[in-house]
Amino acid sequence: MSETPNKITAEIVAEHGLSEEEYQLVLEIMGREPNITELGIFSVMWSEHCSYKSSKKWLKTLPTEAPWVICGPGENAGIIDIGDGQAAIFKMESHNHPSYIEPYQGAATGVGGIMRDVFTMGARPIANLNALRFGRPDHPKTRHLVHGVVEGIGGYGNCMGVPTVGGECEFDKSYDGNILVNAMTVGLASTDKIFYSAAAGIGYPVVYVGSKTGRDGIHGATMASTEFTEATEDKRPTVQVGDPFTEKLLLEACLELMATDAIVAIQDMGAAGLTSSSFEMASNGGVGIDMNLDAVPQREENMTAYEMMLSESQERMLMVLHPGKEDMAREIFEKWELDFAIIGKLTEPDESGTGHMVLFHKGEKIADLPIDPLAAASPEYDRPWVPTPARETLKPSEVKAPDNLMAALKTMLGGANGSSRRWIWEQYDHMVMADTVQRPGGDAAVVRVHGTKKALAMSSDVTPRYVFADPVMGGRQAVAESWRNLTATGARPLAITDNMNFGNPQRPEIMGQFVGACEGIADACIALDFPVVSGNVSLYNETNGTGILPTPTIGGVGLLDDVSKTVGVGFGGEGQAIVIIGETAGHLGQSQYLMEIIGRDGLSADDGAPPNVDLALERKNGDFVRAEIISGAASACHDISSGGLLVALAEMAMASNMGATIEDLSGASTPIHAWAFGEDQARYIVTTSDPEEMLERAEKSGVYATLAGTVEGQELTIGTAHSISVAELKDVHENWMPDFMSHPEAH
Amino acid sequence: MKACVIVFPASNCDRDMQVALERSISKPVDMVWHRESDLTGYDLVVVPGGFSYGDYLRCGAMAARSPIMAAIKKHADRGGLLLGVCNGFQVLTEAEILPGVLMRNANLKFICKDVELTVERNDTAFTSGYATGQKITTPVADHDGNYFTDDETLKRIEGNGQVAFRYAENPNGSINSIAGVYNERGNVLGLMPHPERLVDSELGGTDGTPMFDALLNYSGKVGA
Amino acid sequence: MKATVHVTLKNGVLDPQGKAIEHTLSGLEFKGINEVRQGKFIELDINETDPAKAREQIDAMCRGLLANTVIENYEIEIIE
Amino acid sequence: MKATVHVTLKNGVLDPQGKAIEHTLSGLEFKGINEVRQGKFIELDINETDPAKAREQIDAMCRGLLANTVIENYEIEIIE
Ligand SMILES: Nc1ncnc2c1ncn2[C@@H]1O[C@H](COP(=O)(O)OP(=O)(O)O)[C@@H](O)[C@H]1O
Ligand SMILES: [Mg+2]
Repeated sequence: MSETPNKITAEIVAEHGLSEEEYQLVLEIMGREPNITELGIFSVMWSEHCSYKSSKKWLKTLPTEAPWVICGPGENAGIIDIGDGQAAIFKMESHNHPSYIEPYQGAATGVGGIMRDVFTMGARPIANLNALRFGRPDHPKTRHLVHGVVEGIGGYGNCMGVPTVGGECEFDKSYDGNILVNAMTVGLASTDKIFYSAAAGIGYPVVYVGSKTGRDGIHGATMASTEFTEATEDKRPTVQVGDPFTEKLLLEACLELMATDAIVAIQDMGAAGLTSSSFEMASNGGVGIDMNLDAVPQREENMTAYEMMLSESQERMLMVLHPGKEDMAREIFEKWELDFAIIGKLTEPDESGTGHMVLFHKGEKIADLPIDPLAAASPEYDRPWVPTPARETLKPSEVKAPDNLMAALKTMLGGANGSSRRWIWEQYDHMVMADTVQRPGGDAAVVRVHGTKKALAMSSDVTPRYVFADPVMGGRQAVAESWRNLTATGARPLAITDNMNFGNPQRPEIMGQFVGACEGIADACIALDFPVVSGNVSLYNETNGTGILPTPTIGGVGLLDDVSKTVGVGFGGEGQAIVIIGETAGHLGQSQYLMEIIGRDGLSADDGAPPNVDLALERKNGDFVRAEIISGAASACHDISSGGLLVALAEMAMASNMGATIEDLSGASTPIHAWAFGEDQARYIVTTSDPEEMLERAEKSGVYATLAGTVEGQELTIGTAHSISVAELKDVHENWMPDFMSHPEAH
Repeated sequence: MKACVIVFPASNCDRDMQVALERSISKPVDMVWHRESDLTGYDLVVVPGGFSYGDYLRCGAMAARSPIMAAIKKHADRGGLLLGVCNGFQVLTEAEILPGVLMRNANLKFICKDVELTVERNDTAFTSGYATGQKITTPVADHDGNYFTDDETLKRIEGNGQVAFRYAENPNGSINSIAGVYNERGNVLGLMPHPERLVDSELGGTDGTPMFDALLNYSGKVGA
Repeated sequence: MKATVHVTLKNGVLDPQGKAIEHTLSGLEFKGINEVRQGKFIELDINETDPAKAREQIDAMCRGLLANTVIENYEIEIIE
Repeated sequence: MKATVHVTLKNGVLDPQGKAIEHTLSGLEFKGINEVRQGKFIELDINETDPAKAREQIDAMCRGLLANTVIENYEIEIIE
């Protein structure tokens, strides 16, 4: 083998993030010392990002099956059957670190990457969501990061013409040095036109399409690689710049080609670009690939094999075509003004049964790697972990009541975490494609399945402070809240994608959070028939030894058979009755009230345990509510989550510009602030014009339901003593974010 | 009435427009690729919204230099109906078929929300379904919707009655709150808001429908 | 042959980006800023080696695409 | 005192705008174009009259707002 300019030293191995044991394994697999290109390939294939080495063991415990699941985790995205020969394909992915370094491009390329994951499988993306977590509002970088991230997400999604219909955004000091940007895409495909990554057909052409390859994002390995390039100019940034215009063309070109029968396999080039896409296709198909790097479309001069294999240039795809279809395919890509190059062919496995990745560059064979051993031997760790110590439940009597109930409500609705996110979603085109039936602002977005009366509901949820206090319960709660948000629109929840954002897994207490969250998620998925079909893990989210709050973001998708049945969160109409489904005990541990009004940070044990999640109760109450919506009995619905009953009521009032008179149902064991702000789970508020009948049906179903009041006037009134105008609430609710963001910001 | 929608690389409201037109016309509306050069036979040509050429350089600038533009100009010159929405409006101004330019929104942000428009006149092919002075709701969704002209042009278009719609509350800094303009002859309309997004009560309103109904039932002289 | 083109807004044309920069800079405690205008700066590398011809070509590109002469001025500089 | 700032993408950073312009120019029958890169050009008018101090101030503005130093380079020119 030629082109091994440097001896592989211990430094170079370390720079590539491989441990000594891992390097020993490399030597065993290769039967010789690897050259630098080969080492680079091992390093990215075995990176945490590509190999899931710390998380694999636990991800395997998540339930992934249901009769409607067509494809669970393992492919680019998960697939569920939504009837009539149609499938929903979706996934969530993080771009945390790049977004911190360069918020606009980091977030933009995150959105671009997740959309490629979805359209690689044959789906047209029909909706995007984004779950964002920033540091405390007064941290000097926060504003700049919010600005850049939101603009980047909008910049990419808007140009693609895919509506961004929902998400979350929270501020907490644990994210000061490590923000979270999780992007989710939901796509629509025909069940008989789904594309997978397994390569097949010895001799079949391997084709590269999309943008040219540059030296973008050649990560930590950059330093090592600079030794091999002539380029000694300014140190190359590792930030990739997204080109949504090219991605839009790539989307259209791919879908056009997918409508023919030319494609055998297809895989987008995401993290670790050409390396991971080619290895994945080959290893899933049990074949080898001979690849000619000279044929790779290149944006820069004198690129080395190492650089080409590790580049993370965006907007590229790799495909295996049926022989003879090359010209037809080329024509399509040229029509869309994209690069198209045949860069290799599939080869037979060797005698031992493994395919080989053989790379040629400038007429020489410069790398030869056995594919299966590399993939099979990819490390899997059983990292030590300790369970998070259990916390005592905080009694309502241990939490101070506010001086003024409505003033407390106003503070919560007008605070960093309780205020409206309109400032964000108005920068996203959330209506393009003209199928957005429920826009951002409610519980879940509802997007019609084009040309049908069906619709998909989607939402992203997690309450990190709960997960921190009790990872198992917090994991359950995230799934339950997602399920509730879908239910509240009338949709039948079908499946989730998860994005596990955690700190350093080498610390046992962080690993314990991860293990606990997986357990909780699994419990909830089983109890709610709500399997995991795709997901992503992002570890090492920490700065200076402090991890972020554990944040397993759950992206849920549900189905409405008849979109005309959906309801929103705005009160159904003047004079209608307000019914609370589920029991209010007044749980204040880890509540928003405790954080915002009492000023606790949730980090110490005496902030209490998070609310208990009774999954059987969730299911019973949710099924009841959904039936009431679908039958037309419920005219509006909102689940009760952060902030409790009073916040939920206020949100319904603000969404409809209608007031309400609510009976004070607090009591000795549930004082009014616990009743108003407690975060007991499995609860919803609905409005109806026939409360007696609804209560009767509830009783028959064994569902706890209470007639709580009436929609009327312009004020939100509780009992006789507490009242505030809806306009006043709306004013603080709508203004926090625009005010906050209007201050000038520097990088 | 025969209608078509032009498709540029990265047009993205093309399908929405087609759906809205077909809803009113009840017959198929063609999609025409920007490399085509002939639009004879069409009564109505629509340049849809989107991000043609990524909105790079200036919004609509590169699309305005596409092969199809000569045919579009010809169509307008012979009196054919021409509608440009959002990016389509930007393309038509860049091509100098309509006066003025669309600059960055004054707050430099993409703005997506429902806005209220006032219909300035209802004696055109586009607006006969509305009343003059009527307020209608239509979403805007753009980054560069800030309409601008020099004083002289402004005087001229105001004097000629070329202003088609005005924002009730100016969202983006447009001069005189202008949301849409006609050419002098009145057969070409460009506007930033998206009437095609509100033609279905399931999506929150139908204030766009009268425009498409009026267009597609238009019996005045079209073309030559 | 390398060349650059500066595209600037004509006098009297509102410049929202410049205005916004000015506003933000002032907010960031940069005092004494009278005006900020933002323009575009385009670097071209073309095959033509004759400076006069190159200028001619680039002028055509400016009129044809790079500048919107309704609101923008442009200035060409041939570098080498 | 007047000054200009040129903000350009660092070497090797993808320039989608430049690429699209190049592509369109080629489509408009301008042949022989090797590369187009697009940058920003900012004209400032500030009160400071001492050139050295002005440069210092503008440098701070560049780092703080005008340029994104992760992917962009900037160059300051003091005019008068
Ligand atoms: N980053 C965002 N992008 C788009 N929509 C968002 C974003 N953050 C919040 N939203 C929207 O704001 C509304 C309220 O969000 P949230 O309080 O998280 O809802 P819930 O408590 O019901 O889960 C939802 O409709 C959500 O989709
Ligand atoms: Mg909710």
